[in-house]
Amino acid sequence: MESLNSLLDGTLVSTGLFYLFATFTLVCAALVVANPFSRNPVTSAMFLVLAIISMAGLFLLLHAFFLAAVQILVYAGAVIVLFLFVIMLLEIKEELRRRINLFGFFAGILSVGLIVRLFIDCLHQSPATSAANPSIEGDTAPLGKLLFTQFVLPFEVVSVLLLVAMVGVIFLSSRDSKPRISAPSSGTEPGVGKESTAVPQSTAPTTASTQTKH
Amino acid sequence: MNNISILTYIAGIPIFVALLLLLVPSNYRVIFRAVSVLAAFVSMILAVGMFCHFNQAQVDSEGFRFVQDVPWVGSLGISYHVGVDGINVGLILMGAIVAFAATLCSWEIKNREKEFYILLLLMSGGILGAFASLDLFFFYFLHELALVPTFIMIGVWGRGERKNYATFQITLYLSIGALIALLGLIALYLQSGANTFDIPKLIDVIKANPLPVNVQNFIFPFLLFGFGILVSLWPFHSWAPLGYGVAPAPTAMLHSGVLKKFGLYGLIRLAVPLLPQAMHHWMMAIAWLAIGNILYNGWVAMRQRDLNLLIGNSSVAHMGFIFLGIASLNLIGLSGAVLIMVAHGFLAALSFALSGFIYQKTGTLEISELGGLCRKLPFVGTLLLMAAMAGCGLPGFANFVGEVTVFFGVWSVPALHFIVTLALWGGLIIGAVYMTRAIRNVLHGPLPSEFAQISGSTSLWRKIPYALLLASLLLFGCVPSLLTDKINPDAARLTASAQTRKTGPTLVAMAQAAPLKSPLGN
Amino acid sequence: MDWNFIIFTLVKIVAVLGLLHTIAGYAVLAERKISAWIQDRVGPNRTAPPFIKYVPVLGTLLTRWGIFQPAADGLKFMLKEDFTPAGVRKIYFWLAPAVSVIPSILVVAVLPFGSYLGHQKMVIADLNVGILYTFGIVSLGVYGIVLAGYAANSKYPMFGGIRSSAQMISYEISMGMSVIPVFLIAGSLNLTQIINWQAQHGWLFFYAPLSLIIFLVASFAETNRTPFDLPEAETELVGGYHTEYSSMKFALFFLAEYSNMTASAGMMVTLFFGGWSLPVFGLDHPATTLVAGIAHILIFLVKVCILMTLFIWVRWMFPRFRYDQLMDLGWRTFIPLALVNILITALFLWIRS
Amino acid sequence: MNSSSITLEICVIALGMVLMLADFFVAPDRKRYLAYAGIVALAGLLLVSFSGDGVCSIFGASFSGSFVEDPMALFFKRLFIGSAILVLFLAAEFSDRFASGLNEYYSLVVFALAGMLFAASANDFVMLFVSIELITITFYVLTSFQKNRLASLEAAVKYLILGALASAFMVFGIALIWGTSGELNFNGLAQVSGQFVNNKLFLAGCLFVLVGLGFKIAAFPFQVWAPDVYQGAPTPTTAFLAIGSKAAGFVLLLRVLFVAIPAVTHHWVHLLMALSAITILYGNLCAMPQRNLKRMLGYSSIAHAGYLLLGVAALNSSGQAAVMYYLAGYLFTVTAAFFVIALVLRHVPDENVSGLAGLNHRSPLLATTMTISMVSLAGIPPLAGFFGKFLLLKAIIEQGPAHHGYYLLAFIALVGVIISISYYFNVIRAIYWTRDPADLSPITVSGPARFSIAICVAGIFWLGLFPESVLNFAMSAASAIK
Amino acid sequence: MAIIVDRKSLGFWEKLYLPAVLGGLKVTMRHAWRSLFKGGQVTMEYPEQRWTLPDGYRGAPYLVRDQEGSTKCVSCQLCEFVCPPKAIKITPPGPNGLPADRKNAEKMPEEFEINMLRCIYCGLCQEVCPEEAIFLQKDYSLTGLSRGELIYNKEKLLALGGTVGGIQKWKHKLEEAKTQEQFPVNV
Amino acid sequence: MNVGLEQFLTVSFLLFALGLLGVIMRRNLLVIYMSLELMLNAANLALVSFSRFNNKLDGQVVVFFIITVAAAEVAVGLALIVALFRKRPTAHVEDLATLKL
Repeated sequence: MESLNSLLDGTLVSTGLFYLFATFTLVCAALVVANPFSRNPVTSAMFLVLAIISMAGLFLLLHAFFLAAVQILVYAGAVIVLFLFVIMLLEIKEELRRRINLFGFFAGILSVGLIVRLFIDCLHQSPATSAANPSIEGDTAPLGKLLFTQFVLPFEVVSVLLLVAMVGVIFLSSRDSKPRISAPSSGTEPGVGKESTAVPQSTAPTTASTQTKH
Repeated sequence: MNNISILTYIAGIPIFVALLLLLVPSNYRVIFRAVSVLAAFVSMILAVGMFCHFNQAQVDSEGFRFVQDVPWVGSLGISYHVGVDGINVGLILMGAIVAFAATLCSWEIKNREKEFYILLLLMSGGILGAFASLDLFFFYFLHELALVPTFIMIGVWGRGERKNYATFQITLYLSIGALIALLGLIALYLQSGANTFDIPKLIDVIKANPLPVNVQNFIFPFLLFGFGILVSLWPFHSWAPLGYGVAPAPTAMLHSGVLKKFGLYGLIRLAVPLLPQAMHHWMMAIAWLAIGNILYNGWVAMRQRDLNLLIGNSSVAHMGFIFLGIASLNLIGLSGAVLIMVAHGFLAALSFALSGFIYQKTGTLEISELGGLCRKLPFVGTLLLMAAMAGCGLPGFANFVGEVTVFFGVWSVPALHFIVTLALWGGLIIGAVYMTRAIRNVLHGPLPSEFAQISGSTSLWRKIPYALLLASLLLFGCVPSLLTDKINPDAARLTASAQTRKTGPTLVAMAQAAPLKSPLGN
Repeated sequence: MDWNFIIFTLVKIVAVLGLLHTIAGYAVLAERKISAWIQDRVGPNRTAPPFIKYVPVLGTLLTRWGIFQPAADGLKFMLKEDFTPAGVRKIYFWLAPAVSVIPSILVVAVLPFGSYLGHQKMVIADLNVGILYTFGIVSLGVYGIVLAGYAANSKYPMFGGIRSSAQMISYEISMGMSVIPVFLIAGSLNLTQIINWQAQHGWLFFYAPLSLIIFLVASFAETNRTPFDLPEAETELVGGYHTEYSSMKFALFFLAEYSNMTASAGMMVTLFFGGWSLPVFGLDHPATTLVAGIAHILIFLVKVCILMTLFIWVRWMFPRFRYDQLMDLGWRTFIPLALVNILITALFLWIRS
Repeated sequence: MNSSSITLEICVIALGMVLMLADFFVAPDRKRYLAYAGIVALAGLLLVSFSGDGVCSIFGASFSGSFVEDPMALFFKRLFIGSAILVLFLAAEFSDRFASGLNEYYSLVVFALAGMLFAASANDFVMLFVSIELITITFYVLTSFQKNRLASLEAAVKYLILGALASAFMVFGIALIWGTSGELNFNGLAQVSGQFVNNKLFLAGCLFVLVGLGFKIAAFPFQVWAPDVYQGAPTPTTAFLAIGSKAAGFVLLLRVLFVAIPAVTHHWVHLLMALSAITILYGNLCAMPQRNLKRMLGYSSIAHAGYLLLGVAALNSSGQAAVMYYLAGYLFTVTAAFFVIALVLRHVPDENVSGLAGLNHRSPLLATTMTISMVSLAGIPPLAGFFGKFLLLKAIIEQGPAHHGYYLLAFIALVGVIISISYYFNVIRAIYWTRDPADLSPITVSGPARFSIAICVAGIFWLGLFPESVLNFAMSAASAIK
Repeated sequence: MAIIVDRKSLGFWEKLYLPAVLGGLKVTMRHAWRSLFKGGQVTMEYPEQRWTLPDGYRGAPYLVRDQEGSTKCVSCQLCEFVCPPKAIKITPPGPNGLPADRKNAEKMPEEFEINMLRCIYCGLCQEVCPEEAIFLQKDYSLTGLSRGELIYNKEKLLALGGTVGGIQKWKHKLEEAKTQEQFPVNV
Repeated sequence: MNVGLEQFLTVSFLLFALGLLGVIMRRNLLVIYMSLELMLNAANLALVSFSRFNNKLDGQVVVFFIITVAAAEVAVGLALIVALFRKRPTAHVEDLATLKL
């Protein structure tokens, strides 16, 4: 462990690694967003994996070992696999080259340009807050201690959030075997009960049957 | 002074009864007719009683009688504060009488009567409360309470093809006006720094440390144009004839007779004492706008083919006189303005009631289609003639007194001489022209054949409102001192404070001496 | 620059890689042999280079054991025609086998396969978050299969890919949660320290048997082994994700599967069976001598082999799960079980402290 | 202190779980009664929160300062519980239009409520982020709950994309704020934020956090989701979105702007004013041509967000109190409107304004309710909407002498009100005087629906006529964050 | 009408699956143990050990000769016709072809090929052959290094087939006729 | 040549901008969603680097929360997209036009 750290802190190595990882991250991210060779969502997803992994490398350079692992574990291991799963499940084809929405295009370029501009300003002005000799280690134990003392309430809230997400996903992906309420015979009344706004026959039979299109 | 004031009853009974009527099933038409007439009647009787006992009533430190003051939202300084002085006593009396008359006239309404009566009572209660209120917030609040039913009544029970357009326009105009006024009122409240909505206290505070001139000049336009829109000040008047043209008679009576006076009352009650320098600053502008009212609307009235539109325009024209009176900013002018407000209330109500009656009988208000009604409807014909005379400003009617007083008042301001001349022309000549033309076309001449079957016989019951309104007109026309006695002291106080700060403290004594003179003194 | 460190690390990497591949190759042989025995057969017993029959007894014996079979297999894979079907997505088709092999090899980087040899720790990278690293890398393994399924432009591989992605994500959860009691008890995420703890206090298998069971089952699912070999279910999907592959690419999938098996067996040994330690002959202390060091490595390898035998054994015993049963088992049995396990362990530790 | 200070939240979460697990014990045709069970429980909690026996009345920070209980938190908590109760009533009425998952719906509503309660007390950026995400993610599901309806799903997806974008911005903002100041806690940040007013990195962070919160309240540049989602979502969700979600956005906005970064807020007053003005105008102008009632209310909710921003832009405690009061009034008003929409437009697929035609014949109660609620939304006395707008205007004009832009702002607000009157009265007109209403069959309104409509109407009148108590509460709440 | 049998609900241990799992492991382990140490293997080590083929085993079809060593086949092409996989290809002698090399036969095939890669060992050729000239014999291990090698020509077939009995067909026909006489045809 | 906060922040900013560009310009729902993940990751990177150079661990805890929440969000979001796809087989944002004026 110590030798690994010393390796990471070696100026030349860490600088080189930083530029390697940073370039790789950015290039992969750019290829996620706009790949000149393929508009295939799978390609985007794969480049996203690469970007995430090289970002984990950056995390390592910043001594955030736990987060580097979690980053790979959660993003690469679960999130993007889910993406791939959905892409394959839905057989999403390559994005067609449609007529470019010029307004959207320029608005996009403009807003991104503005934000980049903002960032450049910020960077020029940002004070050297960096500590002289950074010494923290993003290990599991201190992080865990912080998580369960100072941040215990958000932690609990997140657990509720995960529960909610789980319930939601299960609800959304469960197929209803049949609608609970059978729609009134729509053959005679074309306008009624087209969607699931079907009328419960038990509660409001009169209104359903008298409704006609004028 | 926390025993319940009679004013609370006057305004509260209609509102209370309106809420009670909500519980009555809508097919018991007799009950809610009777109950609402009764409520309006009680309210009127109380108002008459209040008027009669005005002189005997106890006066509080600020010069108000029948005062009740209940804190409502302490943190903002809002309280339920009612009371009368000379300025609003006549208005309340007039309002109550017109409300009663309007309720009686509502027999013409045939559908959804329950809702109509409820709205009518709400409206009457709201407007009576607004006049009685001595708290800025309630002043505005109750006015809006009265205003909203107006829109609904016009929208639901109005007549003619332009109903929707008219409803839309009146709603928009009056809401804009009310909101602009609200801005002004809030600004006033905040600028005073008194953290109170109580008008007398506000006046006291501002008297003690007057608002800077630039602040006054900033706030005043809000009040002027806000209230002005409500009063159909030229050029923001276009909603009025249109709205009255389509409105059912009771609504038109209440609105043009009573509710419309709210803006004027607000100017007198608030702008004159609180923003005197701004008043002076804007005096000429107001006067010119008033001339716009008188001349332009008089001219428009001449061109009207619809009786209701004619009456509506003439009512707008009359507002000009009141504005003139206010613009004069002296005792006589203000007294005259208040007098016209009362008088015009009766007159407008009477006119709209009559036109409603005619419409009910003939089914049309096109002047060209009417004619010779005097023979078929002698009672109504007579009354219409009287109303026209009052509208022209003939002596014997309360309008005459008011108009004359206003002219005197305005004449005493040299800068306005030219305007007075114009107004005289407009008011008297143009008014006479269109009134007589209308009378001739409606009442005389050949009777169109389709009206041959009209029966003029009406029960006594139905004649009551017209008679009542006409009687009031005549009463105050013949014995104006009934009102002027009450108005003068308070008007004097108002003008005094205004004059004080217009000219600076050195002239206080002189200004205070002035008010006791009255052109029509008793 | 710590050249010493770099050189030794490189040496270790090479050694471990060689070992891993050997084990993977012979695991195939073992699989065939054991399956043969279980099915009352003999298994591969002929393949041998021509000269071997001239070696007296040993030659026959080695031939009978099939020792040369993996070499022959490997040679066959290399020499076979590498056939690329029409209509595949070429890049992914080429990439997929590599992507599936790389994580399976990377996993072993944090496994302590011995205590000390000389002054060198017998682990390539002694990370404090070792187990997290492992899980992270393991979770990447799914990409190879998914991509293979996607690239082949054929319905059976597609099904295999989809199945595998969902399956592996699902079982990763219970796998991850199953080991939490281990860390609770041992108090570290560092694998070396976990082994040290076990050397002192006894194997964690006795402390957290439920964890072992869950971990074991989950690793069956993670390595796509029967009874969870849905992604390659021969009877339904022909060959699943690798249906369209041939030659060396196909071999790489095999290699990945057996490397994964080896790695997970190694992980289980490390977490539950004391790693290189053995509570006899004083072998439960980090080695100071060369002999002890080698003994530790051997102990580790033996344990791994035993566990791999278990893997193989299970394969030839169980029928394949149905897909809904698989998911049901993962989500509705093992995850709650793992949670209860954590809870009980935590409670127990809390009471004891 | 620590765990007892979140008793209310714990109870709400427990209730959510109970509602969810009740799936096993309740027959499918009786599941809608679960809503009433939830209502009873929430009403109990509301009463407890009023009883002042220490559940919510011990003020102070806990959980290392990340959770703060103060009058403002309490005010919003009551507001949230009240809105959840009304939404549950609405959901019970709406239940026949969900194909499945009734109890999930109820429990998700309750979980969203839990998120809002946490948001009301959030006092550091982590709590802010986490609670806002709890609300948002729950709303993704709630919006898509009619999953057989394309519109519902489409709305949810749009909400999802834009919501995720907003949270990305917010997270980045939090990163920048924390990075420059080193503080996550609002109180801690308050002490140092003054030093960073000229630090662009910090300002960018604040801006990004505002973007995230602006999305929640549907303020101008981040409002694009609102109309679509309001239109597509199931009506109870829309109601909850209009109240709960918006109020949660505002409570966090108030806390961030006035507790955490007051210096920056004062620095940015022009930005806030401009946002408010544009939001008001945009919402109102876009609402005018709408035919779909829910979409119209969506645009109008943008406009109302603009009005509420007036109170924020006023930068004084009366403005903050006005925001709270306005939200309370908005709660009853909007819920009443959505009740009517849910009950009347159940058979009409497009939910157009014209569907209300002849409502006064079909159900005078609903017609009256809709009228009252539209009138209140328009801000006409004596209803809640008026008093709220009154307070907001007052707060704005109060600042007028300091900055004349406020007068312009007030004027724009008035213009907005006037525009809004036109479309609100359009609805009333559709109810009362459409020539030939298509359908005159009477609408039966169930007992609970009557009850809740009565609550809404009573609330509208109560807040319009007797504002004292609520206003005092709001003012004390506002003074708490200073 | 299908009968629906309710599945028996599982007991506690059954639900736990563990006994079943262990039982399965035991069974497999027993087999492994037996085959390893007790010679319980059933595998035949093929080239060394051979299977005793049962009677009636259908191996590869070969042509046979009669006792005189002459070709039985008369090139009637019935087998070619009946062969399901079309593995048989017969070239008749034609007008100028070789005459039959035995009495009572008009011709014999010019060429007779069976593609052993195609043959499915169904035995139809044997059954249909009127001359009893083709037999499925007990030969199963046909190997070769090329496809062509596995197309057996007449010479090879005859060589492999050897001699099977004499000409038995008349005997068989006689038996057939007898059974038909005995068989009451009274339908 | 030493790598400091600025360099990491630059990477993070660029990543954020790239993600935003993707959200705005791409039309495929899933790719948009991936770009959103990029933006979140930019925030993560910023937080981790701040945490390193501020010598405080809080930032890393925040990253932990962000990752968790993002995972939940992705799960819900993908379920939604799948549900939508079942009703209307398209992943193209321009095809989502049921809700219009």
